[in-house]
Amino acid sequence: MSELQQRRVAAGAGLGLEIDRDRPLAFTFNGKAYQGYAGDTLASALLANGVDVVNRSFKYSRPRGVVAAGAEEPNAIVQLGASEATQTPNVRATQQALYEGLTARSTNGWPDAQRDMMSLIGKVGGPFMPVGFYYKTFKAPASMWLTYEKMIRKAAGLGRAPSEGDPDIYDHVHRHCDVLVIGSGPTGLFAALTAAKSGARVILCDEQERFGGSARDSDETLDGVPAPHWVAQIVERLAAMDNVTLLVRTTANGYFDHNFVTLHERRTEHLGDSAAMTGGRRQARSRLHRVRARHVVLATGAHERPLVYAGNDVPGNLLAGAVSSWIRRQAVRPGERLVLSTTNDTAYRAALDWQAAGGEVVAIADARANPEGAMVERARAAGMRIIAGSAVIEATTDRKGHRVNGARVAAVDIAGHRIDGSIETLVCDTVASSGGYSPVVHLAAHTGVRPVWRDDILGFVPGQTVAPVKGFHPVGAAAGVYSLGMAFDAIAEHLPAALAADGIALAPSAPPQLETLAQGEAVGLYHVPHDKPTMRAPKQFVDLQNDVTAAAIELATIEGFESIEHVKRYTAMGFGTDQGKLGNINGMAIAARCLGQTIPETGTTVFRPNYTPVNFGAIVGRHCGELFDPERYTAMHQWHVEQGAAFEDVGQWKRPWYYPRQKASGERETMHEAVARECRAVREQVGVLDASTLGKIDIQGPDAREFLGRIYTNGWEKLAVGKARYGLMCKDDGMVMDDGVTTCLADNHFLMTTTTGGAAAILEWLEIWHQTEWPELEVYFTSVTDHWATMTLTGPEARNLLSELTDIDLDREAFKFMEWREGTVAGVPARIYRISFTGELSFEINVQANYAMPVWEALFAHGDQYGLTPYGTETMHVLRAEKGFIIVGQDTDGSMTPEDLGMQWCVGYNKPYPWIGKRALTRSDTRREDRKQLVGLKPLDAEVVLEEGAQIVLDPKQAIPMRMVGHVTSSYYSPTLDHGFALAVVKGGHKRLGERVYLPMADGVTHVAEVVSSIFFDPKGQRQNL
Amino acid sequence: MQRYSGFSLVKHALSHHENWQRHWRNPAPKKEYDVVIVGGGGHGLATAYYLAKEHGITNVAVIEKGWLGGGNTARNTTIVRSNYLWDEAAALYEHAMKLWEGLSQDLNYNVMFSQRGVLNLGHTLQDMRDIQRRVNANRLNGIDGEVVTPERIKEIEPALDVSARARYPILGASWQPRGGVARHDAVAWGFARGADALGVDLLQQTEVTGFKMLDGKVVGVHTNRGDIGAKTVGCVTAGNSGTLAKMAGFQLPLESHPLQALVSEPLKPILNTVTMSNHVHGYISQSDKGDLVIGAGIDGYLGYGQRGSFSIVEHTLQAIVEMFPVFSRVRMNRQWGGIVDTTPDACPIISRTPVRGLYFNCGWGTGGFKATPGSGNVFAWSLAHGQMHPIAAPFSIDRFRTGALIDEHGAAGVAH
Amino acid sequence: MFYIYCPYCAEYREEEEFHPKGQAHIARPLDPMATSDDAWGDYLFFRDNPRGVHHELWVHAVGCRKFFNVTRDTRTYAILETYRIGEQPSVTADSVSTGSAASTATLTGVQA
Amino acid sequence: MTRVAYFDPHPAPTVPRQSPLHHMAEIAPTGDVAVTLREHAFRDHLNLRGEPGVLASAVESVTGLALPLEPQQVVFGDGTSLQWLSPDEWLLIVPGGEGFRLQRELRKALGDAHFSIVDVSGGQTLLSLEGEEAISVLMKSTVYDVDPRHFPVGKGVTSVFAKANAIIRRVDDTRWELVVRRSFADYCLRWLLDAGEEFGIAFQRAEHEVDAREAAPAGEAEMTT
Ligand SMILES: Cc1cc2nc3c(=O)[nH]c(=O)nc-3n(C[C@H](O)[C@H](O)[C@H](O)COP(=O)(O)OP(=O)(O)OC[C@H]3O[C@@H](n4cnc5c(N)ncnc54)[C@H](O)[C@@H]3O)c2cc1C
Ligand SMILES: NC(=O)c1ccc[n+]([C@@H]2O[C@H](COP(=O)([O-])OP(=O)(O)OC[C@H]3O[C@@H](n4cnc5c(N)ncnc54)[C@H](O)[C@@H]3O)[C@@H](O)[C@H]2O)c1
Ligand SMILES: Cc1cc2nc3c(=O)[nH]c(=O)nc-3n(C[C@H](O)[C@H](O)[C@H](O)COP(=O)(O)O)c2cc1C
Ligand SMILES: [Zn+2]
Repeated sequence: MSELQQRRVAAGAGLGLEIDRDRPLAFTFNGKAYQGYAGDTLASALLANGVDVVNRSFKYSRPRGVVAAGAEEPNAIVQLGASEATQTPNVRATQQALYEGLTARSTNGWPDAQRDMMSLIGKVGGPFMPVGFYYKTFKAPASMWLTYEKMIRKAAGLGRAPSEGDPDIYDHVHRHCDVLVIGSGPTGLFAALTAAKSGARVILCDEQERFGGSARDSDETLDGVPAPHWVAQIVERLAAMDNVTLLVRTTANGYFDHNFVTLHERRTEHLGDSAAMTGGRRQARSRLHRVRARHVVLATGAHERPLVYAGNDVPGNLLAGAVSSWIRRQAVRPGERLVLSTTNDTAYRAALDWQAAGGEVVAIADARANPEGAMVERARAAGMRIIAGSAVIEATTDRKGHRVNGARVAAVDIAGHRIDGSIETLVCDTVASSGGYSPVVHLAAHTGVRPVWRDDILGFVPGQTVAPVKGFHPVGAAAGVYSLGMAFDAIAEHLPAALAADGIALAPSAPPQLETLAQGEAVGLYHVPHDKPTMRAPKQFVDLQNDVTAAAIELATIEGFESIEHVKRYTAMGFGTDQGKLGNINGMAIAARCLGQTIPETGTTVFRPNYTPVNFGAIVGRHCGELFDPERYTAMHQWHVEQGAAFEDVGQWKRPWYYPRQKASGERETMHEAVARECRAVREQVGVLDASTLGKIDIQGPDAREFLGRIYTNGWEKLAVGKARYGLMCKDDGMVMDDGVTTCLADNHFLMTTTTGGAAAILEWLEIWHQTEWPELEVYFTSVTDHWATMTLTGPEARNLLSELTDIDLDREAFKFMEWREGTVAGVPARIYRISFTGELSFEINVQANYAMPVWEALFAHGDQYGLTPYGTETMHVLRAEKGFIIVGQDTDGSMTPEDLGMQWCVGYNKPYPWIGKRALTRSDTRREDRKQLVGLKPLDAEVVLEEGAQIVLDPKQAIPMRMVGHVTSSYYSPTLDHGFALAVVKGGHKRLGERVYLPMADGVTHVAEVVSSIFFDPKGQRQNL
Repeated sequence: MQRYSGFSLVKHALSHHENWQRHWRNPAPKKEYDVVIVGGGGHGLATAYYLAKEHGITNVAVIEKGWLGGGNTARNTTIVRSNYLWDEAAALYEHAMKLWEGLSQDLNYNVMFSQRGVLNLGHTLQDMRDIQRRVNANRLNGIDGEVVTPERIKEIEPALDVSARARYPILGASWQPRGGVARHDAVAWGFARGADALGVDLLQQTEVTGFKMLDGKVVGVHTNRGDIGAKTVGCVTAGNSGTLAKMAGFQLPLESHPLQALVSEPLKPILNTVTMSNHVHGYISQSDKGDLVIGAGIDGYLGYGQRGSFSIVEHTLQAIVEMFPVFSRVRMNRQWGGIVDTTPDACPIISRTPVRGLYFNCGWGTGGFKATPGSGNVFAWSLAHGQMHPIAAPFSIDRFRTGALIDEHGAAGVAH
Repeated sequence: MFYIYCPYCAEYREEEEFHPKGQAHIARPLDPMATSDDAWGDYLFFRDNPRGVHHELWVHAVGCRKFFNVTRDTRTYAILETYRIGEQPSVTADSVSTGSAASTATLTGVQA
Repeated sequence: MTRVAYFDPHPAPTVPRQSPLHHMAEIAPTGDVAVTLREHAFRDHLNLRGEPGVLASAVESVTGLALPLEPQQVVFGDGTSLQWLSPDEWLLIVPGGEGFRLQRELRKALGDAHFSIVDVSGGQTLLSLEGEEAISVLMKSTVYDVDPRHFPVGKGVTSVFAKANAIIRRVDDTRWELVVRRSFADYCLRWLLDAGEEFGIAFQRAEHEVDAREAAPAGEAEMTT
């Protein structure tokens, strides 16, 4: 098949430094089989095979081919993947290494990019689709927009998402280093070596397949050896140092505050569709390195700027530097006859390489009146025709627009933005252009630093860093230093001093020796004039990916979009997956000219992360699937699982929700059935709840009691040792934030319980008040949530069951309600609290969590005769609601005061210290009589269980919008009362007892309920005192 | 004003689009205006538009320190919905929703208001209680919406993983069909063009640096382009409101925080609707261009840098991939940040201030884009009448002193 | 992504270990009941929210669990110093604008 | 006056117990294993709080370990360790069964001073991570800088561990310890096994731990003042 690689230069010419002709690789593109070599990128392999049309453009559906050789590529965006699960949208063919079996497709074009039907629309409709046309049309009738929109959406987009889950994994590594060097061109390598010699921790990364940057294919000699050899030597030295981490195929994508940089390392994308297993172990397809660096050396080089001329998007229009790269790296000469259009010396290399690779150089159009310099001389010596003071003003094409077939060259008057004199048409199949270089300042800009224009280099360089960006060092082309010798000197001189100031002592490094070529001065040309005015000329593309033309930019300015940010947003320039790496500066220059401003006056748009797009999975890393979020387990968790419990997520905890049993019929109980059974068991016999998730805070110190008095709304002065008390906590705005029982273990020792969800926040709440407001109070807080396993044994038989297992005297007089005792249960030392959230006789057994299971199992071993039944959170909710006990966060929502909840009994109005929340209770709004207050609701129809969240009205007949007076917060069916019942908040509810309220529901039914006390069961609280 | 239509496009195509008019003028500031609006975001521009259109007050300037619509208006995830919990908020956002529904026609500018529906997912029992509470309240307030099951969610948004595999499986959602997205820039430009056509001066690159006062009343503003007189001043400066209030000598109950968003590369249509999850914390829709537009969280610290922490982006994408595992191979293109002005109760401030003649409209925090036409409409009414519009009245600064907050934190879910 | 010097752990730690807790140095009125509604509202809700130098409270939540103060520029996010509870800042908006102090800060947390 | 209530939570050795990771299957060290993870459950963990001036001498006399006063310092003794957690907080880990006696002695030595000692043995567990790739596994798990240049032997920190927290400390050149909370232990272990997969990771459960209680007779459960 290799005869198909018609554009591969034969071996022997010394070209193709990076390919291995002995390792052919088969791949398919748009279903057709091709071959390339190891060392190819997908782009170079496509070019080698003469594939001109790789894609269709976004708006006009024009044929497009590869233009660049790196991250800046706007056109050759492909859909990768041999299977559905490995479909990867929008891969830049220029950054995708070729591998055996690679399968790629164009992202646009129907039926394919070669024969695209949409292009008709582009051709016919193009004139009616100026920039911003959709704002001006599709408005009428309003109802039609969704239909128009569907059409627009179908035509838009690039690749597609897979419809199956990703078979690959991604991971993260957290790194810290003294010096992070981004970019491994000659300057990056030298900087890394300089820093590494000090022993400092150095990371060197480069986004490309190999280290070396421009030195990979440079014909310079460094330290006496050809540049590629020099690269190999330096890399070898660095690799031997254990203080250096080398990361190839690794892109620095985001530069965040205080020198935090994200690097994305592609570990297997050059090897296959999906990461293979190694020795039966999964490997991450890519890895995110989260780097905290003390110093960052930005050695990211510069991107070549294409020239903007008519027809500059047709396949065969290439970047000059890319042409050189393909010829030298992969021995691919992407055409036969070349016309080069340039503004500078460096681009001449493309013509020289073209000729060396056996191609014909038709002419070099140089925009400078008097090109001179070593490269120019070489071209002259090689017999090339140089047309000074001119440029390619238009690339002409074959009828289908699939390939350049000529170049119209004219003398250009740059200042006057017009052509001078006659136009010559040259026959060629390739136009390479270079309009100069743009330093890769993107990362510097991420930190908020604005790039600064430099007239001498005709480009933006990183601006002066502001305070948080310390230790930031742009070097080489990224800093606008295009002479390599000067770049080396600058590094040798400044880097050691900068690091030394931070305690990293460096021995001076001699800059590499090299021979410098005399360079002629470049000129600034961004938009090549045409013989027709911009608006009438054939399209001159600025942003190839988003089909933004020079005319679009001009029109935007005509329409009053004067800020460059407006121009960007109106035209979509720089919005693409390439973020305008090629086009932005040209676009800004065009806008500047249209507005009669300079480029620095016009300024740049903002560069933002990512430098190049990163797949979501790579950013997510292993925080997905079962590792998405921790599941917190209690010590009895496995038991619950074995019992077939259904679980409820409460915060990160998994709590048993209910325990469905197998019925006689063989079916599993429904939740309703299980809960009814569990409720009856508790009310009639005994149940047990795993309550271990409740927050528990150990409080010690002589001022513990005083502290509690300030934090809780109620009083703690008189709570005796051995006794427990319920407490409410408010924020200082008077709204209830948490509740729980706190026990006086000893004079200086309390155990606070909090809600499950509130545990961490409450501990922090205690600490913040202690540390910032009352540091003089002698008290310490320690979380013991996980230390204690808690089992709530509750129901009339609780005492009888427990007495079989404990040495504690459970007699009702010896161990009263709201007291605690210490002893053993099933031989395990335990603390037992006689507190009740069900209203039944209850014992809360606490043991060290490692011993929880023997106790839990002992309860069941003895529990049968008492009907011991495990119950979950749902039953717990029903039982507590029957008693009118609130759940903070369910019956409250951050807008309820203790008084709203009818809990004045829990407010110490006369406590001496103005406790947290007290002041707010006297504000005018908290004193309103018609505040929403907690009440009970009894549906008139006993069968009805009101919907939680149902809204309450007083007049069911009123028209919408109705006046709502409250809502249902908790609602259940009570098997004990044989009745539905609810807790609700109702405006002025405490004074409405006995009134009827209405709940109009979505299904059209209006429920009627009576406002009642929130305590439905055992109002005197006798059962818990049994 | 030049009318836009399909016909005008054809006509201009014949003259190679060389004759389109400006969207708005670039006038020199006058000495004095009846009303000066500080802040040329969506809300400020809408205020000016409605002042001119509905109240005939056309001697108005909008003073913008940067470019029109360049603040949070340029940075938001464009979610529009009106299913807020509390009556006061619901009235305000529903007022806006009604205006959205005719906005493209009213402005003769296609703001691409796409009523593709909004899902707010519930992952816990408490989420579902909150959703039911909100949807019931919405219904009785005349706002569309229903509670939907996971099966129905799957029909609405097939790419979403509603299976029990998830760490926090989806238990249900609220669904507001009239919700959706709009093209944020077009909203600013449409209002700007409309206001300009009615005579409003839009002064860009003009920064208000202080207020001119006389006897406790505002009489104008200082700017970097000189002083400009004004009988009434309305400040609509979002994240910078605190700074402006300080210039006027008072504090606001506001904190300005970084809020981030991000977009993927453009994809072929894959999402039908807007999906938001408060619990796993992420929200997502797909723009007409094809990129997935994803809202990230808010940073807890103050920040005027228009950027935030990377860990927020990580958490957001974790949530997105948890909800949509098929997006693992989709790539993130760009992230950015805005400065959101948050209030203690997650509701805006539309209010008089201690300075007579000086009004503030701010505190929209993470969710004010959806209110743009409604906010401008009631604020214009208030400036025109010298008293607060009934819908705006509950949103006065005073509520932070009386304690009468309208707490949308509690049950409204993510505020976008 | 801040790199924050904890004045108690005496080293720089990653932002993920910390939680911001709002403006620093807001003392609770000593006699709340004698505080007017307006003043109480101010204490609860009204903050400086400066564009520039800000003193804020942070907690080393995943670390030593201590609260401490950070002086930070809210425009650039530069941390100018960190200092313990009970201490006063040496860098303030005034000292920064007059160009004094910052370099003479002797507190433990001055960022190197 | 009873100032503080505390007791010996350990029953007789005959009572079975379960470590937080009892349900996780062991992974035998087969193939080229570069990391070995072990659970060292059932040790006694005491959380000490107080001013250094209050605690230092008492702690040293009772435990034989000098109270580490430098931030991030851990001292290791024979089966014991004492780690700085905060300027007024330390973690003392001792063989299972010794915690109660030590607490009693410490309380006696500290007398009326203001301090706090809390038994947290049931609430957390100790894991060790050993082998040449132990650092690599940690680098995948914590934002803290675990490079030997920054994390010498004898250092210990509390930091972020995946989406949980952990105490991380370095015992010797290749051995690290993690203290994780009981309810997060399952998650942390799953995370570690996942992070270690590429290197080869083995996991040994707590059963292999020697029980100090078997050596010494069990103290009675005793209520103390
Ligand atoms: C990332 C992100 C996502 C969001 N997502 C949503 C969403 O999905 N749905 C939703 O409803 N809302 C969302 N919001 C919130 C929404 O963007 C804002 O509430 C809304 O855009 C505010 O509009 P505005 O006109 O008040 O403010 P802005 O658009 O910020 O305008 C304020 C203007 O005031 C100018 N200004 C400031 N100071 C001065 C001065 N001194 N002189 C002159 N001019 C000044 C600014 O330059 C700015 O242009 C989001 C916000 C962000 C940041
Ligand atoms: N004469 C001129 O006009 C001119 C213009 C430009 C460059 N040059 C020459 O080019 C050379 C520049 O050397 P250099 O070392 O500064 O740059 P370089 O171009 O050689 O190397 C830059 C490297 O950084 C990598 N990179 C860029 N962004 C990255 C990111 N975000 N993450 C990871 N890697 C990234 C690139 O892939 C490349 O490998 C010099 O020889 C210079 O003379 C000359
Ligand atoms: C809804 C929406 C969609 C966006 N889509 C894209 C996009 O597809 N490509 C892109 O580069 N930026 C996109 N952006 C981001 C903008 O480029 C820009 O980052 C944002 O408006 C903030 O401005 P700034 O980055 O200039 O500060 C989008 C922004 C919004 C609000
Ligand atoms: Zn600390």
